[in-house]
Amino acid sequence: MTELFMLIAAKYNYCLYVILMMIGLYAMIAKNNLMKKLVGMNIFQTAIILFYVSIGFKHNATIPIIKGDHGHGGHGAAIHAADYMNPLPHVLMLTAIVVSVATLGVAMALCVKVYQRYQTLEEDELRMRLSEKIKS
Amino acid sequence: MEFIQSIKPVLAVLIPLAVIPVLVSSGGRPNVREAWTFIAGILSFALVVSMVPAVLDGNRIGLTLFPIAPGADIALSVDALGMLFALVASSLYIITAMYSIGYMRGLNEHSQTRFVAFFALAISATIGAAFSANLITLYLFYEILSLATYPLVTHHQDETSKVSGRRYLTFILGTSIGLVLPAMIWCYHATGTLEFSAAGIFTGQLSTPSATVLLLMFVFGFAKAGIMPVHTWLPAAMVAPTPVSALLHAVAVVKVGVFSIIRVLTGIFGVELLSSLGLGGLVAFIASVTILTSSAIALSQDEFKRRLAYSTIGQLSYIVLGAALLSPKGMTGGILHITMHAFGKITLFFCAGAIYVATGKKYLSQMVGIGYRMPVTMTAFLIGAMSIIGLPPTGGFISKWYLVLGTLEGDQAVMLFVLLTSSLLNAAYFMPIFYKAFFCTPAEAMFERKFDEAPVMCVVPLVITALISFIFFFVPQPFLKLSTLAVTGFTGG
Amino acid sequence: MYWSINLVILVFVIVCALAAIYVKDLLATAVLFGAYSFMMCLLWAIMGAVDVAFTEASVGAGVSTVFFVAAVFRTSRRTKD
Amino acid sequence: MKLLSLIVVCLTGGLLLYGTADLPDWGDPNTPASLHLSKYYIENAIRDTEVPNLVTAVLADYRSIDTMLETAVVFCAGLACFMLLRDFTPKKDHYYRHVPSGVILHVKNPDRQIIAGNEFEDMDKEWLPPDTIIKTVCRMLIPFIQIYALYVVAHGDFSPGGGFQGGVILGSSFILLAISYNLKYLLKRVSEKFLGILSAAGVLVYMGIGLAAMVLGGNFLDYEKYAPIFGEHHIRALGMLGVEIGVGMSVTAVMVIIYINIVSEGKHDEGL
Amino acid sequence: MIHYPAIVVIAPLVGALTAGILSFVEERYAYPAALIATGISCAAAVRDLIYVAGHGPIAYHMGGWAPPMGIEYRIDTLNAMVLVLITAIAFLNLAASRPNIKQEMPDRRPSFYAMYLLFVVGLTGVASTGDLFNLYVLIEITSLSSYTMIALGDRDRGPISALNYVFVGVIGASFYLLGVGYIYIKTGTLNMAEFATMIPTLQDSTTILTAFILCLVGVFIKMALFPLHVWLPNAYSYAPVGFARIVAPLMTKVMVYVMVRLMITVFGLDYIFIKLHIADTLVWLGTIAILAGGVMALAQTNLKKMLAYIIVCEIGYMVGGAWLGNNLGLTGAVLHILNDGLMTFALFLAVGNMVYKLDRVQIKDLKGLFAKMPWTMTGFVLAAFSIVGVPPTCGFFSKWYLILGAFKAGAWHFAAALIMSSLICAVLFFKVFEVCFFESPDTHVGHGSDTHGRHTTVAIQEAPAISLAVLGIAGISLIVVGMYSKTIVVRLIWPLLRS
Repeated sequence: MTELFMLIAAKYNYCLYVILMMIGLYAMIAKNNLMKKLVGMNIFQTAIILFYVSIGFKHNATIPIIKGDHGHGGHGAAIHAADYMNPLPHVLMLTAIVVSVATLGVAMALCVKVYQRYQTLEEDELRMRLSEKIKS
Repeated sequence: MEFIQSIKPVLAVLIPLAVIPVLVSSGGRPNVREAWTFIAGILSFALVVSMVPAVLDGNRIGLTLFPIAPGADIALSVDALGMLFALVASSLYIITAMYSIGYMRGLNEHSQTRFVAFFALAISATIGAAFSANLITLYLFYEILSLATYPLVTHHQDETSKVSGRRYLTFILGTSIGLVLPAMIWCYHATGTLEFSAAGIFTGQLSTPSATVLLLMFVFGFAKAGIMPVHTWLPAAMVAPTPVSALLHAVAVVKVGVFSIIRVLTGIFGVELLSSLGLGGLVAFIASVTILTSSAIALSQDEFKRRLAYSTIGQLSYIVLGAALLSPKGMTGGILHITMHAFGKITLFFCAGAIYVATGKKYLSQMVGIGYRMPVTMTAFLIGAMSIIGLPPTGGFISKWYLVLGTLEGDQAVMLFVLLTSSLLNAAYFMPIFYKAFFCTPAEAMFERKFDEAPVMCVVPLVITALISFIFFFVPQPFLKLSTLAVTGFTGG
Repeated sequence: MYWSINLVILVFVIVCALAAIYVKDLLATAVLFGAYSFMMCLLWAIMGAVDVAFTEASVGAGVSTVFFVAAVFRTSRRTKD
Repeated sequence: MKLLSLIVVCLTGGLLLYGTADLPDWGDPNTPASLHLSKYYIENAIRDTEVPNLVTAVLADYRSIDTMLETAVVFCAGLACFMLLRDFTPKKDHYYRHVPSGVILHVKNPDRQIIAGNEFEDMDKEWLPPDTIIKTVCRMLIPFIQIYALYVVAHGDFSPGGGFQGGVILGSSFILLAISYNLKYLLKRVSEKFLGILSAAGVLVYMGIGLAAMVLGGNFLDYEKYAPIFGEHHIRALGMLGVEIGVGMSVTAVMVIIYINIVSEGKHDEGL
Repeated sequence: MIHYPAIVVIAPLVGALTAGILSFVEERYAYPAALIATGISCAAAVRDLIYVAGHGPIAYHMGGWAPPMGIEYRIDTLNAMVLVLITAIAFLNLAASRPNIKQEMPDRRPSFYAMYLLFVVGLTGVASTGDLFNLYVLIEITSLSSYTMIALGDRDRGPISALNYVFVGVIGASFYLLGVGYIYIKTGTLNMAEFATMIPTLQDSTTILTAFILCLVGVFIKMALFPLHVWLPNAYSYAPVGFARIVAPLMTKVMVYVMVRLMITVFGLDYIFIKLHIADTLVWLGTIAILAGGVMALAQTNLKKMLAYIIVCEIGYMVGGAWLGNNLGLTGAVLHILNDGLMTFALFLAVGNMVYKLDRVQIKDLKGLFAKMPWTMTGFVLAAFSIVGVPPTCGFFSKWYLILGAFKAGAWHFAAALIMSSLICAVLFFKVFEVCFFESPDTHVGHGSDTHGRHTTVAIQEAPAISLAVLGIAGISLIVVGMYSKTIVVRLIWPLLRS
């Protein structure tokens, strides 16, 4: 039991991201309203970003911008990797955020278009309209 | 015995294929179109004939076209058996082309261009199948033939032909994909090759039960051979115009079926393996059941072409039976029967078509007394029927003679009995037609006693084929030579 | 040293996420979503991912929320769940 | 459906937790993730590229193709919103407001239009006068926001920020203008055509820098090859700046395009 | 310095941006720009293929940074082949679909070309990148452009299908991204080749297992493997013709390529088949996909929907084949990527021609089509035979390798499913042919006992010549590729599997 607790304590960040991701995924699959699904989609994506950012975190390290005295090709003190956060996950997540906002924009445009045509954003009502259309 | 690299077999296959675009583009001018058909037929036939001497010397002619997988190429190779079949098919193509001009124009059929184009495709595939060097090539041409025949069978595009077309496809395509393809891949998986060879491709990898299953998959898989119970497509396919029934369902398509079975028996399994496993008897048994049953059914058919179809089913099984006897004489007889039956049966179909063109009658019960109106046709009919029954002086007698010798050679009295019974049945379903055509009281006769034959283009071909059937009795060469050569090749003797 | 703030904000994030999903008014959802994004941005800033936090602040909490509001303006605020 | 989704979600969560068991502890500086690539970046990026912001260095140089494609994604989103929503069908009814008096005219015949000059203003049905306080505050704020945005774009090499962030901020300053006045007011100043061309041109700038490097004999996006033209000093930083400007252009334009199309359903009327 | 790997991806992107700008400036030039861009891309891909077949893989370092620091585009025979397929189809389709695009999209056509090219950028990039995260970005470009295009199709159903596709697609891509995260946390690298060298030491890690499963599930969602296929039929059948013709043949196939790449290059066959015991399960999944796809296709009354379900069925071929665990099966799967791409392309070309003339492609609307559109139908028949697996079309040969692989692995159920699906496809297509062949469009004149020759001749109403020409090229390539399959297998596929 204590082992499990230790495990969770050491990795609680990872565990919480899993919870957040489950919330997002659940909203995406189970929610009836398209806009809610979009919110779920975004939560899902930010959860993944949180996971990546957590990978990049190091205790006792600072932000990944090299301090002034090293700049300009200076060969002052050596740079230690342990002093700076891992920049690579940050880079990846910058890309991921932009991709997610692009997806959000397209999805929203689609929602607006669906609403224009069917005057609703509820999935069950949409399904009903569609089957009516097929019958008529 | 040497292998000659040559492009001739490829050309023989390609010429009918290459002429198709020309046929389609000259669709508006029927005479030009028919001329091209003849040119293709004659060229192809000439190419085949030009290879005869070399084959008779015991050589093989061939070419590898495309490698597909190691040990399985698309390759052509001409041996005696293939040569015999190709000769029959390509020569009869010319005659049928002539006949179909008479028939199609006589009936003013629609879509004639499509008809001749697919006909050419079918004949190309048939020659390809005859020249195949291995199972995969054979399968390729077999499938092309199946599909090329479909628009011919359903030429009339009405409800009946739709139903028949469905049945045709279900049986032909269903068995070839469902049975032959897995069987073929099984062979390839077990041996790594699909090349036909006299010794067979299996060298002890096959237990008796699996060999039996494999053999049955092939025998029933090649449904074009019309082994019962996968024969029902053939009577159904009789809705096609008569030239199709004549060339394809008496010669090309069905013979490709039996040809494939012979190839598998002799080239894939090998005579030796089959006799050591005792599987020849099994095939022979299946064939003889088909022979007797189909002959009996033929007796009860009133539609002329359906009766011929059931007769064909029986006769095809003769060939299979001959091959399955595994004795040299029997196999010779079987292979020779490919030729003899082809010429005999095509005559009969021509007759049926000619009668239909001239009088519009399809049913035998409506043909009483027709002999006086169409004496030439009915005389040809007599010769054809005699050949099928196996009576001298026609070619059919020779092949049946060898078959009978084969049963004696193999000490298979039961098969001898089957052969004789079935010959009697053959006579029983053909002779009454002829009898009623000529020997009926004037009161019974349904036609005026006035000479009124079908168009010349219909009559000439059937006279020719009847004459050839007749001549074969006296000059069975080179077909007899080819069959004996083929059998020597198979038995390694 | 960070972990206590970190944990508190994480809890906030989850609360905002759940609220955004369960509230029955889409405009409120949009606003809660903005809050969620902003919390997330804080979290990342704490973890030293300044660039990511900056982007999330401008994209997630800023523009995305505006898009949401715009879309809600053009469709409806009503939702069944 | 709810039950099914709950099962799916729990399965996924279970799988992820199962995978988590083997993960290194959170914040441990000695994980493989921190020792391999990132160690190289932290220790060598400043030497290789002379850019202190590691994120920018990796983003715009080591993994520059990623960023280019991501800008393409943004462009794609803008184009998508334009294609999906843009509606060119002319309005049937027209409303005009006489500016001096505030009288509103409703013209039902689409053939009879008033040329909206100084006196008359073309407007929508649900028009509300913009709030003066909001207008004034925004008018004062927007220049600062824009200056700040440009700073963020330009200073991405040294401090947090860069093309994306700057572009988004610049874009939101335009959006703010559209919200505080109305959409037409924005479109009069920044035309749709301009935005469309800007969104593509941004990526094209990025790609042009890459292609020119190719022409100069290097690989795609190899800024080092500009050294003969611009000198050795800070050549990679310069390349990154150029690239960031491209990104900024594209992102700005796309943010505005998405907003104007969503908020007006592609009709480009007065919007929110 | 060989720049072709970069040019393959960049040329369409330049084209897309140019078309994007031209759509606001001078609409007329957007189409030529797009055509030239895909043409250049195609030429570069062919050049790649020739080079790779002769000299071995090319590694192109983007930005001049050697991997793993920078991003590498790595071209070996497998992706060179896939790239040629993608770019050739993109180019040909652009040529063939111009009339359809004109008909379906009177306005915003230039934007359509830009979006189309972005889609091509995504596909070519996915097929050439050697970096796990770069792959994600490229998958997103592909998805984003296809969401848009699908929404532009059918006015009623398009946006809804696209929205469903968005949700499913985002889940798929996010799963993949998560998988990459797990890989990164364990290894610290994102380069495929470098990761492959690390995997032997990480075989027992549950994280790597999770990463593998996540990546695989993500890819399965994107490729529409059977239980995850629900988005595909609607999306593909409601897309505009000009786009359906490229998305149907390529999207799923490229995802299969990603799966194969993950298997042979990233995780390695040793890890997958020796360490993990999931191969059997996946072969079963493939089997089920084949049968389910076939059966559902039987139930369709719309030709496009039917073809969409056939795609689901074909995905089963490739997944099952790849997971058989022997070289033959994998060869079959890779060969089928190529062949299925071509067959589906030809089928959708033909269907597009039908749509151009008929507008609706309910199967019952196709009466008398053989008489009306003989050339289109010839192409359709040829492609259909290839799907059924009739020699000498290429479909037969990949099926041949797949069944051989199934025999070798003892996966009888998979072999049986393959043969069953051939039969089902035969039934499916002949059902269509019967309608086209037997029922004439106008007054049907029956063939009574004596009424030969009364069939009315129907005036030929064919699709535009350019569409037919492309259909002809596609049809011929079906046979040519079939004939040269041994060369393809020996020269392009086996070197890959041996190494």
